[in-house]
Amino acid sequence: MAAEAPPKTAPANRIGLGVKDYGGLKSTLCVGCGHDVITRQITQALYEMGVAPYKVGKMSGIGCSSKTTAYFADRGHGFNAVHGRMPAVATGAALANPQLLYLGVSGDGDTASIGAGQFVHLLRRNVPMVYIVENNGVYGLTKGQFSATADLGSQLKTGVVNDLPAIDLCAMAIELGCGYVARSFSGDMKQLVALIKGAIAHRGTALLDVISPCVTFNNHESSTKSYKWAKDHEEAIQEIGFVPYFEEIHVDYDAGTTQDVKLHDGSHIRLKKLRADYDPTQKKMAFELLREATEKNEFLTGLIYVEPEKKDFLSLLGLADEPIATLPMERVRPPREALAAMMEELR
Amino acid sequence: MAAEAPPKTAPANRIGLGVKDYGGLKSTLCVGCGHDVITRQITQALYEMGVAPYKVGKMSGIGCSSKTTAYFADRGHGFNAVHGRMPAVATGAALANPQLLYLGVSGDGDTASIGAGQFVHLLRRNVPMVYIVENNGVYGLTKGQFSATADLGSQLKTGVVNDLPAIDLCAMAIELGCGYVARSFSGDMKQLVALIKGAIAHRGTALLDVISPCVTFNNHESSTKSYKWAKDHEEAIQEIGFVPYFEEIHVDYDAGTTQDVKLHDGSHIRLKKLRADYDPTQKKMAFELLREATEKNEFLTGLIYVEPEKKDFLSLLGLADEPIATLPMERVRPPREALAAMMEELR
Amino acid sequence: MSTAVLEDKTAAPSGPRSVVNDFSIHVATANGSGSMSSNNILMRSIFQMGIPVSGKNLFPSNIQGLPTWFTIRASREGFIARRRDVGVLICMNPETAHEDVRTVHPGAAVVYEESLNLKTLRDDVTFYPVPFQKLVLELVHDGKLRRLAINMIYVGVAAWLLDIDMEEVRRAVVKQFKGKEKAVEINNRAIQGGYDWAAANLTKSDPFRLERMNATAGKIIIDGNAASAIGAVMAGVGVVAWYPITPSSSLAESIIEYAKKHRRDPVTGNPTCAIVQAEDELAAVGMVLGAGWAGARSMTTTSGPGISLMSEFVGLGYYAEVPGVIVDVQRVGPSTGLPTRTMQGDILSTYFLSHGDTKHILLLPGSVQECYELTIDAFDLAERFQTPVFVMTDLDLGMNNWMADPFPYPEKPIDRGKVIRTEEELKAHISKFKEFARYRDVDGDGIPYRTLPGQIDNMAAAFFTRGSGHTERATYSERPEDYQANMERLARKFETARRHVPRPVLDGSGARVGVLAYGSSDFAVQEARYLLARKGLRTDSLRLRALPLTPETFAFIAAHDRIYVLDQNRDGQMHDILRLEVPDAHVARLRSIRHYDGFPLDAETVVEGIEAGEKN
Amino acid sequence: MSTAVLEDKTAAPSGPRSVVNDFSIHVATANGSGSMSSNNILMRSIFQMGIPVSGKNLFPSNIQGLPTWFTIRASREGFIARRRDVGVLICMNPETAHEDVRTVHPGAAVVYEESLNLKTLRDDVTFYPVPFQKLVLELVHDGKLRRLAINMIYVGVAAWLLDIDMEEVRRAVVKQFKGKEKAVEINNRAIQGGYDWAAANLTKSDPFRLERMNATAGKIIIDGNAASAIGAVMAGVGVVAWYPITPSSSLAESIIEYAKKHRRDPVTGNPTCAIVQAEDELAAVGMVLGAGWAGARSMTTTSGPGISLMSEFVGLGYYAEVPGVIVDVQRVGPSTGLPTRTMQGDILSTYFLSHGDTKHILLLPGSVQECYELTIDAFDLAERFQTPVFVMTDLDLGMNNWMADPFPYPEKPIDRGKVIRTEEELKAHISKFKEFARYRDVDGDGIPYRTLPGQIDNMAAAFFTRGSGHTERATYSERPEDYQANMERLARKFETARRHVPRPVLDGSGARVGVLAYGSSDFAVQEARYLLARKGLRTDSLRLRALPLTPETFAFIAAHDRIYVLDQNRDGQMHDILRLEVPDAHVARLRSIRHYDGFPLDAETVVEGIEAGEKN
Ligand SMILES: Cc1ncc(C[n+]2csc(CCOP(=O)(O)OP(=O)(O)O)c2C)c(N)n1
Ligand SMILES: Cc1ncc(C[n+]2csc(CCOP(=O)(O)OP(=O)(O)O)c2C)c(N)n1
Ligand code: SF4
Ligand code: SF4
Ligand SMILES: [Mg+2]
Ligand SMILES: [Mg+2]
Repeated sequence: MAAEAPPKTAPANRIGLGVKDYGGLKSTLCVGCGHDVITRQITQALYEMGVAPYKVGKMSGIGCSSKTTAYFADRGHGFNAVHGRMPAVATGAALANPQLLYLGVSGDGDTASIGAGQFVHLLRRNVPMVYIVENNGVYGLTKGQFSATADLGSQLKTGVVNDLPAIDLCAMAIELGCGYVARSFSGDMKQLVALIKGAIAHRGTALLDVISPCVTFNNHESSTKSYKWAKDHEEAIQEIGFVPYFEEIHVDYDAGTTQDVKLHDGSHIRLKKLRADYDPTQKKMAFELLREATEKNEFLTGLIYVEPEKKDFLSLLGLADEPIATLPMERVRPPREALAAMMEELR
Repeated sequence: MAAEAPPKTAPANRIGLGVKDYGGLKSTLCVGCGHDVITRQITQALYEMGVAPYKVGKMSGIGCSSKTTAYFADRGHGFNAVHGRMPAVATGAALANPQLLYLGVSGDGDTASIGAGQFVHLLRRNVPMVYIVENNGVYGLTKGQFSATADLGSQLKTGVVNDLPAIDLCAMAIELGCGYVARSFSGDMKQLVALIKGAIAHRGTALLDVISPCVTFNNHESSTKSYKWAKDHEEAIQEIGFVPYFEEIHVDYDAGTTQDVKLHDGSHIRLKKLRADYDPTQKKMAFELLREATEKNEFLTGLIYVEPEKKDFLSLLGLADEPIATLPMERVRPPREALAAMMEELR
Repeated sequence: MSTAVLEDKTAAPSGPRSVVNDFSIHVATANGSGSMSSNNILMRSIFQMGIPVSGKNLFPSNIQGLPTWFTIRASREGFIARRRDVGVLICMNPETAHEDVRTVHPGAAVVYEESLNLKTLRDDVTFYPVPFQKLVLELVHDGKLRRLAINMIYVGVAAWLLDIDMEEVRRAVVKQFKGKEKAVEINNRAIQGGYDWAAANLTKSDPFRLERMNATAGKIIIDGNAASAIGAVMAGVGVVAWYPITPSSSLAESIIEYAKKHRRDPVTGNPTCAIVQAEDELAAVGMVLGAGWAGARSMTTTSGPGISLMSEFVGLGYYAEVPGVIVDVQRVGPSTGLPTRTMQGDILSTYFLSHGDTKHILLLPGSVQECYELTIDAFDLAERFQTPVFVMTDLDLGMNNWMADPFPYPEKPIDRGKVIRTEEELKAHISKFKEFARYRDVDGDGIPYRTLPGQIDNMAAAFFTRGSGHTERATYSERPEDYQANMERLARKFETARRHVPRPVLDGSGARVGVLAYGSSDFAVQEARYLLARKGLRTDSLRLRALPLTPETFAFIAAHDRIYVLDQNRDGQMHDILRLEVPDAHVARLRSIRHYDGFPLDAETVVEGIEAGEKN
Repeated sequence: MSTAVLEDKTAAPSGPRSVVNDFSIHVATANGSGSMSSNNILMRSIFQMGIPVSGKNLFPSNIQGLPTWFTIRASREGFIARRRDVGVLICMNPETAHEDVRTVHPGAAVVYEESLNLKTLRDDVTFYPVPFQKLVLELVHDGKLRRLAINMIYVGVAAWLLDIDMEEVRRAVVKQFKGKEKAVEINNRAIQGGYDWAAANLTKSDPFRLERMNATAGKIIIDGNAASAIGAVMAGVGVVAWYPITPSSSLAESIIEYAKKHRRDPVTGNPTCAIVQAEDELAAVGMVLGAGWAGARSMTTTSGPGISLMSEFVGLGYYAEVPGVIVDVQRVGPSTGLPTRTMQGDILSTYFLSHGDTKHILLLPGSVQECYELTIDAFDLAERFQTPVFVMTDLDLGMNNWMADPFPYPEKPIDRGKVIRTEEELKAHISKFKEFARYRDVDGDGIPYRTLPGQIDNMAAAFFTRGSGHTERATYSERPEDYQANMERLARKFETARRHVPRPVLDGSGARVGVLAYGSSDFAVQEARYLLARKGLRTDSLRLRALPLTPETFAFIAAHDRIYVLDQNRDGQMHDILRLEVPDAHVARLRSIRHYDGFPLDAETVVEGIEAGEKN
């Protein structure tokens, strides 16, 4: 079951499963940890999208956040990699079997500190996966040291002040060509579920940078990653609706105030603009938005950039959808003539 | 002596040294390698700035480019680190002795591929050093495979096409808060010397992304990092003049067309605008410029972003300028009373 | 005393006969429930009564809610290793209560929250049900404080049950809360409440009691990480680059604390130690080498996974001859393993760390005092031998509480090794040796001289540091003679180290059987030897304090028929290293005893291992 | 024959007595001068004459301009190891000409560019000055082509000097330039020009000649990296992740070439092998494990520095039990070392790679054919034992040209190990063993069963892969019993591997002296045994092909009084591993012979080492 058992009454989804069927082990995180809230939204999104749980590949690194892949979809296989190296493991898995939905959960330390290098190259390759960063600005599991996403000037309980600028994972992702970049807050469940569903519908790396307060080490007054701070400062740039491909679309929206984006699997994401004419398909606007947000120290959430048509790594490699992992010997071992030909060349 | 001995006639600089005194061993690179040209510009810049050669700390990683630190300023110590890890070594050295000028030379593979993680964190910390990337889009020393700065669609001699987007080191640097970001071309000696001098005058990380053709593996027709391509496409955004702090300033320039930037050591960099009202002190413009250049596949060179006042890592740590490395025992070993006090607390 | 209690196991239930100052108290709680302060207060109170104690925290790799155990051992004889049998069990965690009670030894006393109803579980232990939940409601009015205060109540109950002097308890409370009035008052009330309730409602019927003695006067209580930190601070470390990892994080964090206070320049008031949290372990060790090259005393702290990540850089340090100190607070591997359990699992892979022919100097502290002393030595050795030096501690030493004498002030002046610092020194060197060649063995000990960047304005002083092949003059070379000569010199340098690393500690009286151990195994080994002696088996012991092995070790092996080598790992890693280096004729004398379940080594395991070996 | 020439060393200068098909040709040029094609043509011509040959390229770690040597050995007896003494020296590089001539053995023939004026250097060799510069101007009109063509001229000169059949030379040229008309024509002209000039102007006065024989019919010439690549392709590798590093890059690049042609799905035409250039070695091995976990046959190729960087991930593979193949084409370490020189320097550190208790399966190819075969085996073993398996080759094997019989088609079907692939298999497993527990040893061989992600829609099939402590059911655990039981199973699994890894190759006839070698040392060892035999010392030999050691090896050691262990490293790494594992009683029989100057091992070194050992 998920950290908190979802309502038993939940109806069956399109493949006849209830939300419970997407649950996992009981969480061992601190009571109130933002990560557990995100786990529930992931569970909900998988359920609503009707993903076959056994087709989910749950990837993570090391950290409290990385533990959470054990807390949902326990009909799917999971892989806790080593610290900061989830991207490589996920890439290898995707090459071996493109048919799984790779859902990665990492932390800000796991991604932005030790993992920065692999993060950069995962994005550059556009490996098909959902990549959720549960961002609390600290290393939870090692008891609260600052991570590379800690905001300039924010303070630890101990009074230590962070004097280095935060790495903006969304800005980095866009710079590196990521085709689905969103920021959210574990407290904003409605938005988060919609964004995760959109990420599942996208083909290529979908990055979600989700502020997820660490109640034990970074939820105090002087923190800029606390529930209070996030609640007080969150400003959604859109109201996000999601229409999955398997539901017919109602075209009852005002194109002036709402933007409709068709995603790779045919689903649509509906963005009711809260910021006058912000268009997440415009890279220029996205960069601008993030830069200003940093300068003004704003906490903006929503779908920041989307490029649904971008080719993913597997298509660039010309790989088929049939998994290499399970091809029988006859299809992978060249015939005698082939070896003979190779030998002939060497005579 | 430097790769090609500079004219014996060169006059003495302000500390009475000739350009020869800034030379190094004979280069073992391929004849015509762009890196050797850059070596000469570095030599020239050190000479013109009148840097004491023995105060230069020459840092590098592994690669043809990284070898070049042996080819200049051989009165200074040099450190070839392991592949991709120059930033950490330079950071440690800077902490131990802030009084050296750390001049780092790396390659695009060394920096953007294996080194991406350390590069990110060096920039984030703003470690005081000159960081020159000799960017040829390939791994020269391992015989010409693509690096992560190879342009989308560019081709190897073998016909292999690069289908991944190039990492824009300048854009990354600005995103990560670097206070001196420039792009140049080994063929544009005048501009390059001026930019290196500016980098020496800057306090903090100064990044120079210098296109430096690999004549052996990446100088063919279909290459986008060849001499020909670079020559044909280079478009300088400014004409760059440099007035060192030790020469009095002539104020005879037109503020409309020329921008004067005062650097940390009191030197001035004079930017004669070739792009109507491009202002490198405006982050917004810098991002915009680079994004457009990528989209339009333009090759723009010059000082792209500068923020002279930015605090460097050592001042953030509150370190003094006196090297920790050479403090005598009396100043680093606490007295008996100190140990006694520590013990008392533990009783 | 120990054996008596070992006997108890069979004689259940134990009668009124009393066991004084020689048993352990086992407190079962949940992680993050704040029981740490209560346990410290309990331990300190006993310590202040003059009774030798040790405290071990058995905690999970999570932050809150999972089971945690804290064991306080009181030992009249001064044995502070873990012991298997529990005298007094305090059950505060419903999740584990049943198993805790089931696994406790016969004759034990069990204090528990009465609502748990454990009485029925067995009849060979003494039960003391206590209504902690009820009591805390009465004693603490502020609801928010109750979760913590409830743990103070068991301190009071234990105090009554074991005759702990309440005066000492109150002193311990003040120390624990650094005199914070309100905290002191609230917690004292809770403790007193527990004490009074127990006095009024319980009847003592177990044998365990504590009596004042005088064996702890002047001693300190400290964990090994703090001790190493003090060592580093006293050694004059100049650059610390680290990346957080259990169980080493508290070492770096202690340095931060101590450096703030004690590492300001007496002349300028500036910090004389730069401390950086790196982005990962590759960066941390890279910074250490950069700083060492530039002339600073530099160090990093890590654990197994970090050691693996540092492997490439360590090879550079070995081959380019750059000093640096790496403290490995070992935890259970392989891979992520058990981050909060202890093991000596990195010995072999660290000794040979990195590709190519490499061997490294390892220091092996066996106590908190040695965590302090050998950390200081590590800096001297790193600069003397111009190479990375490893200090191999473990979670048991590093994170648990140990009693020790106050650390002595380092009388030996800092040794910065063969560094040519000035123009004059350079001239002198050149006139003596014709020239300065960075990698030439002019002294015959394999150790060359070095200069530091930016110190001497003289062409002859400059050289190039690289991990690729080089000549004596530090110029690039692929010549076979140059390569081989340099590698042979490095081997010679390592031989020189045998004469400079800390000597082993011997306890010999000409027995035929030797016990060879290292690191945190020593406490259990010494207790085991005591127990074996009482059973009539005399043993000598040698405790290694460093690799490479020194002559004393070969002599010890030559002098004994059978040598039992204690390893806290599966593969007998130190046993293997000995096997590689002892003379052929002595190989058969080595016998390996391995303990590797993640718990600290205990005397019984050693006794059983040696007795089994002696049987055949 | 060999010994004859060994004698030559003393009998200088050698008279008219001729040395046929048993000498080596040493060509000194500059890197990047395009001499590679000339040298290949020279070697192939001799090969086509039916004479056993081998070609070794001694090149610098740079791209252009530094000295390079290419040695072609012709050996009637079929010995293809490096030999120290040079028969014919061709001096094309002014930079090294003097030293090249100085170091050549007495009696040698020296061809050189006449303007270099080497004649005066010594009088115990035969000089053949040739006006290469002049000739190239006459022979090649296109200036751009001259730099390369000049190297063809020495092919012609050598052809005349050594009686090489010009027909064969012309065939070799066609093969070299894949029939490209223009190139073939130009180069033939240059070669013929050199030949004609020599015929007209030189008089043969050295003993070295080549005569047609019939020992190479049907054979191929290939380097070990290409051989491993073919092995991988034939093994059905599905995912290759690599990072360029000398001397391993050409292995991955050969896979790319071969896969393009031979790894398209016969059914769909799609590629059945995904090849990715990773950003570094940590990523490369991470991708390998990810792919192995997902069920693909995956591999990476690297050298020493990469192995060090992979260390943490390899520990994860060992402990979480994920298959993957890692080929280490060893070069000279430590650190960057000598990237273009050969060594067996990573054996010990790879055997114990990563922190904690770990031991790995290492395969040790001793020829290009075994590079092919053992690479195939590596995939079977990796999946059978669910662990990273290393193929340890070296630069000499990997990048040099070796003669071999065509590789046999792999008759053994692919072994994918204990994988439960379908709902049915799962049901069967459960009915047989009650449940599917990922890490339970149900067969008693220490090897558990696994399922693959996304294959079976059944709760019972799913499990969690992690590097932290786990139960048999793959759930998280910190319990000491769980940890210890799992580690003991892993040790058991490793014992099982002893019975499945490739067996050593024995050549025994009951001699008292044994020679134990592995990898590229074999050629020199076999030649040395031949030489020793002619000097009256009979030896048996065993060539290891894998670690862990198998029973045959222990038997071999038991059957010989003295065993000489050949290591191409400073520390005698394989000798040490043997010392750890052989019975106590046999330890004293092991003697270590080490060669570690970066050059391939030669027979004389082995002879000298054994003779020295036998003296005392
Ligand atoms: C190589 C390595 N270094 C260090 C550690 C220790 N470690 C475990 S989790 C962690 C950081 C976790 O921070 P984050 O990714 O932000 O996750 P959070 O706990 O905050 O959710 C660290 C440093 C490790 N497991 N492996
Ligand atoms: C850990 C490690 N991996 C791989 C290598 C092999 N290697 C040496 S240089 C190099 C790339 C050099 O490319 P770049 O940095 O662009 O320098 P360039 O030669 O192009 O100037 C590589 C992969 C190495 N030395 N170390
Ligand atoms: S420590 Fe912080 S991040 Fe970790 S579980 Fe607790 S609240 Fe969550
Ligand atoms: S290979 Fe390329 S980068 Fe290297 S030296 Fe030659 S030209 Fe320069
Ligand atoms: Mg975090
Ligand atoms: Mg490059």
